[in-house]
Amino acid sequence: MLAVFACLGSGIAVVSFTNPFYSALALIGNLGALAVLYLLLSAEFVAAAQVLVYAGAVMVMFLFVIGYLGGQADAPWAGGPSWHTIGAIGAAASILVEIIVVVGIKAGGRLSTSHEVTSAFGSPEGIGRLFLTDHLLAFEITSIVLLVAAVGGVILGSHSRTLEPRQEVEA
Amino acid sequence: MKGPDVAWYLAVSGFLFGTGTLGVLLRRSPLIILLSLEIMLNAANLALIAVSRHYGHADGQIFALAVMAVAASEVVVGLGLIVAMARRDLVLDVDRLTTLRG
Amino acid sequence: MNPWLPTILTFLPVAGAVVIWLVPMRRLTTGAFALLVSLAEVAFWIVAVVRFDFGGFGLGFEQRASWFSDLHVSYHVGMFGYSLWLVGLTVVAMAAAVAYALRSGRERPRAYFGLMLFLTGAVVGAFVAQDLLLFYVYWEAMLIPLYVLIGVWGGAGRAGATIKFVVYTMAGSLLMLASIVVLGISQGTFDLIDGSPSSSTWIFLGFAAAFAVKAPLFPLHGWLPDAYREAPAEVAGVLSGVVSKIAAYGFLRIAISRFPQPAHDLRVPILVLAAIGLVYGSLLAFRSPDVRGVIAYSSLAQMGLITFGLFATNLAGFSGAVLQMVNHGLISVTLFMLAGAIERHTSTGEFVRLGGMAKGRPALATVLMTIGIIALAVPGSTAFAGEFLILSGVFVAGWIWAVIGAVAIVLAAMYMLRLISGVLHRDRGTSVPEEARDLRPAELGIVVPLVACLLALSVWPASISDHSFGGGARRAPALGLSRR
Amino acid sequence: MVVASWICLLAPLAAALAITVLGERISRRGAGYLATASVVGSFAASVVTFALLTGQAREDRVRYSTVWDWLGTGTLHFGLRILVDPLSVMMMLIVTGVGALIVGYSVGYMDGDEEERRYFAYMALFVFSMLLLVQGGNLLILLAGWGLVGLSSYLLIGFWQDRPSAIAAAKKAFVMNAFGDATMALAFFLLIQHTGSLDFERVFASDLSGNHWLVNLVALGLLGGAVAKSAQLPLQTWLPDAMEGPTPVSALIHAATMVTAGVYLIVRTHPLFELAPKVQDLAAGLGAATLVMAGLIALVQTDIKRVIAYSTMSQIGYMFLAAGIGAYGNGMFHLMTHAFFKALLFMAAGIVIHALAGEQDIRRMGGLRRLLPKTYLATLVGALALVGVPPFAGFFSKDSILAAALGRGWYGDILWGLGLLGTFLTGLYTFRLVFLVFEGRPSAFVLEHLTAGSHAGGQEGHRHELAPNEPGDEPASTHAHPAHVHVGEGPFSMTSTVAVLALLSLVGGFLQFAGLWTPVSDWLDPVARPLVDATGWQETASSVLAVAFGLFGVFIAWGIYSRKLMEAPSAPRLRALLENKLYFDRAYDLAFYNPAVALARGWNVLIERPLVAGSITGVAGGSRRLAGRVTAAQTGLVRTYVFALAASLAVLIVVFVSVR
Amino acid sequence: MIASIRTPAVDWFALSPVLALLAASGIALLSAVLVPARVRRPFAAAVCAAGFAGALVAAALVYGYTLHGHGAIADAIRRDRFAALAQMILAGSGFLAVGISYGERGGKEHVGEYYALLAAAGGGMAFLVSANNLMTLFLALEWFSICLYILCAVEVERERSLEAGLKYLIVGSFGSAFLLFGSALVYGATGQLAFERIAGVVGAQGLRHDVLLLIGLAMILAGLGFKSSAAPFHMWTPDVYEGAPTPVTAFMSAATKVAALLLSLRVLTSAFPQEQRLWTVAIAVIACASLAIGNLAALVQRNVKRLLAYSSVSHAGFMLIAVAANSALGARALLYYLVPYCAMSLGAFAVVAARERELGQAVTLDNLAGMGWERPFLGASLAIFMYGFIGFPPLGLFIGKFYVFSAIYDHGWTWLLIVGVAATALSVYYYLAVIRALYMRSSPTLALAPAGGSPPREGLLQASVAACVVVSIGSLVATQPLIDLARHAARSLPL
Repeated sequence: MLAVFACLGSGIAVVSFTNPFYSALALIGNLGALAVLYLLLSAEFVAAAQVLVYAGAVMVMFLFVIGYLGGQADAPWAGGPSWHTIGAIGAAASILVEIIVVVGIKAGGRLSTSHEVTSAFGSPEGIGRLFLTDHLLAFEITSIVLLVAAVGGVILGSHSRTLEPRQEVEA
Repeated sequence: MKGPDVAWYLAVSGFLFGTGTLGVLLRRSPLIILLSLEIMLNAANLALIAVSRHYGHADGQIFALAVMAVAASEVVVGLGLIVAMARRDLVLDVDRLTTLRG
Repeated sequence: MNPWLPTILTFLPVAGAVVIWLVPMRRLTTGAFALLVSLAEVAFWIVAVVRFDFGGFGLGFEQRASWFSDLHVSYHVGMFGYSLWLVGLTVVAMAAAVAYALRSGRERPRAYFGLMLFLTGAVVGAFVAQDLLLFYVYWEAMLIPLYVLIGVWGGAGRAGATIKFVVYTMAGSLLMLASIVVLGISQGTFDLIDGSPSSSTWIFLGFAAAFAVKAPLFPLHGWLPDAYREAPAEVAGVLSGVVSKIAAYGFLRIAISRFPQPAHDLRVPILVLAAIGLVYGSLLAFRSPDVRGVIAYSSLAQMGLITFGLFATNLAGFSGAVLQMVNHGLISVTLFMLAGAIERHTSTGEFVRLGGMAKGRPALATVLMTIGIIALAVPGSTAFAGEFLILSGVFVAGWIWAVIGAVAIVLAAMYMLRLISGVLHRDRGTSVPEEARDLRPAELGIVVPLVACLLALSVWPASISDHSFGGGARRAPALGLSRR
Repeated sequence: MVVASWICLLAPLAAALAITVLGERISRRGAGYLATASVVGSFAASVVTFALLTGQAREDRVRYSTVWDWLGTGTLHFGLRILVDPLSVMMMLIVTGVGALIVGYSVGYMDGDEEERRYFAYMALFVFSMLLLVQGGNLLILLAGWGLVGLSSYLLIGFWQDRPSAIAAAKKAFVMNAFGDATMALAFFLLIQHTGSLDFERVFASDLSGNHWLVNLVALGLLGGAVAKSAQLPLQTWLPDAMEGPTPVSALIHAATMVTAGVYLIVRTHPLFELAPKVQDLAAGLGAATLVMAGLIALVQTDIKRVIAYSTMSQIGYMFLAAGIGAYGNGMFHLMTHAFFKALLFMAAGIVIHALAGEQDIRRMGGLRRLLPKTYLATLVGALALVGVPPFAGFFSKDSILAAALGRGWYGDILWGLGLLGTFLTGLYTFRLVFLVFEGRPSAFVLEHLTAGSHAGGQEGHRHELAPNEPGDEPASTHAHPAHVHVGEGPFSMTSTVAVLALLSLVGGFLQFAGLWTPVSDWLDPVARPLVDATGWQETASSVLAVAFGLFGVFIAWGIYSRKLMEAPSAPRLRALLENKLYFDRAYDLAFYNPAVALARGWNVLIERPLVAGSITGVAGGSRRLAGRVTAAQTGLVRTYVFALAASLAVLIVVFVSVR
Repeated sequence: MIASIRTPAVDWFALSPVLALLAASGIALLSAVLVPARVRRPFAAAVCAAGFAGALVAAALVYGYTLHGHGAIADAIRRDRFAALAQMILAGSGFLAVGISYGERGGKEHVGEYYALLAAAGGGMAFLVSANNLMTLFLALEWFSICLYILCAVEVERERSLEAGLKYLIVGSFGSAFLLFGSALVYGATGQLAFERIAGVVGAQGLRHDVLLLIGLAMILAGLGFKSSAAPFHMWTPDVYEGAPTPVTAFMSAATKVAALLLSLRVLTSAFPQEQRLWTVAIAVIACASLAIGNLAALVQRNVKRLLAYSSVSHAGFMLIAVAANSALGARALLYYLVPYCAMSLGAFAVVAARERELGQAVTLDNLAGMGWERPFLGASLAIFMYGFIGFPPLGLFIGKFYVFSAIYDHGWTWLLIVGVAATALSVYYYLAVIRALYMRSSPTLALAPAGGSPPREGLLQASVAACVVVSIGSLVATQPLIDLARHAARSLPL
């Protein structure tokens, strides 16, 4: 229960902080809370990955970029056109309500009784086995996606050598 | 197993997803928007894992792991873009990104 | 060779166009080549006339090949008697138009002549197509060259005129496309010969709308004045003389023959529109301030008349309509070319600045006068013959239509005489140069054959009226819409 | 025989085409000769035809000749065919005979005009058209000829193209005739619908008598055409204006031949008219009314040609009367004699006009008797024939018509009375003209032209500067004639043809003397058997009274215009009424032309521009405005895009869940 | 333990198109490091082109040797003719895109990476069309999306490129997140990820009205609609198309549509056949919206790329009509439609790219003036493409539209047919405006100095354009063979 509230609270915090640094920290909290939930759902391996990969590596990168950008990164709250905001909130709220209500309705029904699971469920071996059998391809694709993203990071983040000459032209 | 029903996890996940949505909708800093997107993906992950637990097969967990990787990739690209923009001395405010419009 | 004739007639000019576009040629060579191709078209058409069996009821020169089988669409071509005449009108008029363009030295000749030839092929194709989709292909393909021809080589207001023309026509055509789809899918074939008559009013209306816009019928002629005014003279001639006939042909070939019941049910409204168009066009022609305006609105009136003939839905009406299509085609082309010549000599087409051109220009005067009096359907002329048949046909449908037609004949006399007098008679207009320059031999060489065609038809209009729907000389012919 | 009549038909056409095609390669004079030769040739061919036809038995005198189907489809066929029968041969003779004379006259009259070739081409075309009309072997070919004479008439009236009045007159003539063509065409449609043919023999043989509506309408339609062509009430207004054409044209077309085509039509289609007696009566009544009205208007006209034109109208009224009461032979006979004397009058008038440099106003003339003696004589002969003074031609033909009218009951009696009134008016206006022009002292104007030096007279004859702004000044000649000097009464070609016509007017009437010998009626009997036959006393009474009335008119004219014994009554209202031709022109303008123009303008302003053209721009503008709205939503803000996505998804979910 | 793991039989043949592209991508990536800068561009481009060509050949072979579709590699993908044909179209588009890209001057720094990403994106799409469960679907989608995000922003020195990239990234990830959440809900409702099994469970357990499933379906629809740039999920399209480097736009406009639309068809028909009463209507409405909004917005555009972007929205509408028909005929229509559409879209953007390089600035209707006469071939090609987009014969899209209309009429929705027809009529105006700009305006003075001197003749680009012209006209002539291909492909779907 606590984890749930931590999760929700930190989620809201992420969205509402003006300083992205705090937001990022809140997200780490959120991820941690989620990891707890995953554990509760017998997904040990995922929980571990969540903490290590996500909360660790990815968020570090985030923090690093935020630090790199410094003051530029500040994000004051002042909204755009007001009707947009209201409309947006309305729409999002309606989706939310929809989903929550629906899920609530369902709660007493089909999803109430879960299957029993073996100890292998959610364990590293189990996951590993699946990754090499049923979801071999997913595994491979994931790696491709990561690779592509890395390339993108290189392209976008690298110092552009054409930048200077072009500025001269413009000047 | 003990603990709350899977349905409750789905509700939490829905709420979290909505929070992320609101973040994307309302915030102007691309960084925060990226963070909100992460929340949305994580909400989906939570749902996947909860369902996976419910049905007792680990497909959902695998899916969640893959999503994690994808999310990381998106973050990389997004951050790369943000850095590139920052280097071009562009204001980091999506509301100012309106040269393309109409 | 016989079954290949429609295909040759369709694709010879297209091939010519491709050659012109791809092979670099000099200005004169280009034009000469285009003219050669058009004349070859005429020659092939003559061959077709010689070989055509006018006594038969069915489709001549039939050729068929599957195009895509799952929807039963095929490349199916052939000609009926009336298609043959309309193809003849097309090739003759296009040859004249090409010659005229050559004479007036259009800019960017390769583009121009290529498009003209392409247009020829498309129009001929529409007349010989015996498959709904194929017909639509040609029907639409026509618009491509027309848009550019008017838009590039037209007058000052061409931009608006072309957009209006194409958008308007397209709106109609697309309704036809919808109708084609509906008809073809529901019948299981798109073939014009295989398909059976349909009684759906809505599909009929889709077709009718397309044809009514293109013809045009009142009140769908919004594109007409501008397009006819702004287009280059010969293109305007082709537009009103030839292209509009495809619409009339469509009424006959598709709207009436495939939808006998709706055509009959909706006859009165359509005749009313045609009647309004007839009187309306005549009156507006009568008050039009410039030469092209008169010709343009008179085309509206003439198309109303032709529609009369078609929706008389009897043989006299059909035959008269076919005859009148050819007549009006030739007349229109000639008139527009003469209007172009006048505009070139005087740089205006407005009556207030024209006049007195008969003096010292006997050739112009004679030709304009001849064509004018044929146009106003003086009894004895082929136009009279056509109108007579049309009205005698529509008379059976209701005397009132014939009366309106008769009134319109009087109005036609009024506006054509106004045109003739406005250009030729009275004192010399302010824009008419003092030095009288008559039509040059080259110009005469273009116009005189057209006039000669009309005169020849005046001597023997039955050559068309009695050879359009098969059945030989004295037998009662059917509409000739079925397979041989 | 058939061949001869084809030659007769085609010779003028060939001449017309040759002159057109040759253009400047033929000399002007050559064109004139060619045209004349062709018409003379036609005349010869007609004579041959006539001779051959007389050789046939009476019943065998109808021959058709078809070359090919001119127009046809299905079971409907209209051959390009000609008909040779007594009626058509008679008309051929008149047309080609008088035509030859007039075309020959034109050679002198038009000499020196710049556009002589065109003139002769038109003239030849006219003769062809007229022959096509009278020879046409079915109603459609007849209509073709009918239209073509209208066309030639249009061309010739508007021959002087730079004169707006001429052009206007030409257009008016054409349009009114087109109206007639239209009514005829409608009648033909009825016939086609009910008989399936337009061939004379099949139409006449069909039994239409049961259908009164049908026959009445058909006859009315035909009558409409006839009335328009022959300038009878109510379509008479174009004829006076048609005098804008050269005088020989007026003589040939608007006096001798074309305008009488209406009579020919009625006679030709009399079987149809006989089925519709009411329409026949109407025709006769219209004729009678026209003859009186035209006579009245002629009294106040001051233009020499217009006076004769109204007289023509009036005389055709007699012919209509005859045709309407069924006295076909008498009508045709009058048609023939009228062709002689009216052509004569016009051509004599032409000489006068020619001599006076194009002056046509009779008030400026006078005393020409001594200056143009031969012309005076010719005019006198024509005038006497016109009035119907024995033994001149008009006497024989006109009086028999009046006599025949008496055979038609009370209606005929009224017509008879009107006809008599007409003879009085004829005498009056004819001799008003004669006296004003020829008697009295030569006016200064005349003297200037004819006596100041006859050496210069002819030459001046075509100079324009003397009366530059006269509206009606004739041979238009802005162009001075270089070589040919017409002294006084003109060249041989003119005087000789006038002489021939004068002779014909003098003796032509003896061809038939009602009651004594009737070769014309007999000749026509196989094709047009008269419905009435005047008795002897009717003939006598009519003749005596008609001559008396006519002479009374002459006497009055003599009193007023020659001896000035009395004043012309000055009834200004009546005068204005007559001078304005009973306001027909204005009424037609008000009733047809102005509404048409107003309608056209109104439609242009109210429908064409706002609705038909405006609808396109309206739709275009509307689309663009809508497009503006759509693109306004494309703000460039990521927020908007995301919002749109989320919102539409919300809608989708709501719909899915609620519909399920 | 390890020994007991039986890796599934990998059907390398089925994967061969993807593998060809991945290999090309890898080699191109390596070239960025290993190949000297001078020849890097030709080398990378050649490798990339070879990859696409190889993929084309491989896909054709797969098509030829696969008579009956079946799952492969633990049912993660499906090996069938549908996928193979889609891969052929994709590979062809990619091949032409390489030709268009070759002369691009921006992003010189990263030619190797550029072509690597291009090939990778192509691979992702090729993979996507064969996806057989929600996970592979999502992953493949992200795979090529991420490639495209980067490609859009590849001209890092150009602000608009970055803006486009970021917008695409944000909106795209947002859309993906919905897709993902939708997938999770569907998974939640059925416990299955594979398409047929989802259908099977829904059928077996009577879940037709299950709320969770429906919400999931709606979210998946939105995600797919987003990728196909169908209104109202299209709003990123004009901005991204305008901002991205033109060759990338060309590739995106063609290939993304192929992948997204064909995948939509596959998912909807094989995973949600029971819900067709809902999704056909939804797709129809989305199609209408796309037609209306795309065409209307295009009316007032001056920037040609933007105009073409809206045009692509409207064409997405047309193709969605075919999807909405939910029939074999509709599938055929869609497959056929894509061929000329891709050719024309690529060709049109190629001409725009050429003009852009010539002028050194964005192409608008105004500075297109006179191009038809100055550059006869390119001008005429662009004119042909514009006519083709309207649906004029003799261009293949005419038959495409005809098929689409036939399909929807056959389905019984005449109203949608009317909408399509009306939309076409509306579109005439702006397509013709392009032609008008090309030919009917005198280029006032081409005062716009060609950037960096007169541009070199671009043989490759011209060849690509020529190929596009040939395909777009040839597809009309070769209707029967193409339709045959499409028919066999469509048989792989449960229609």
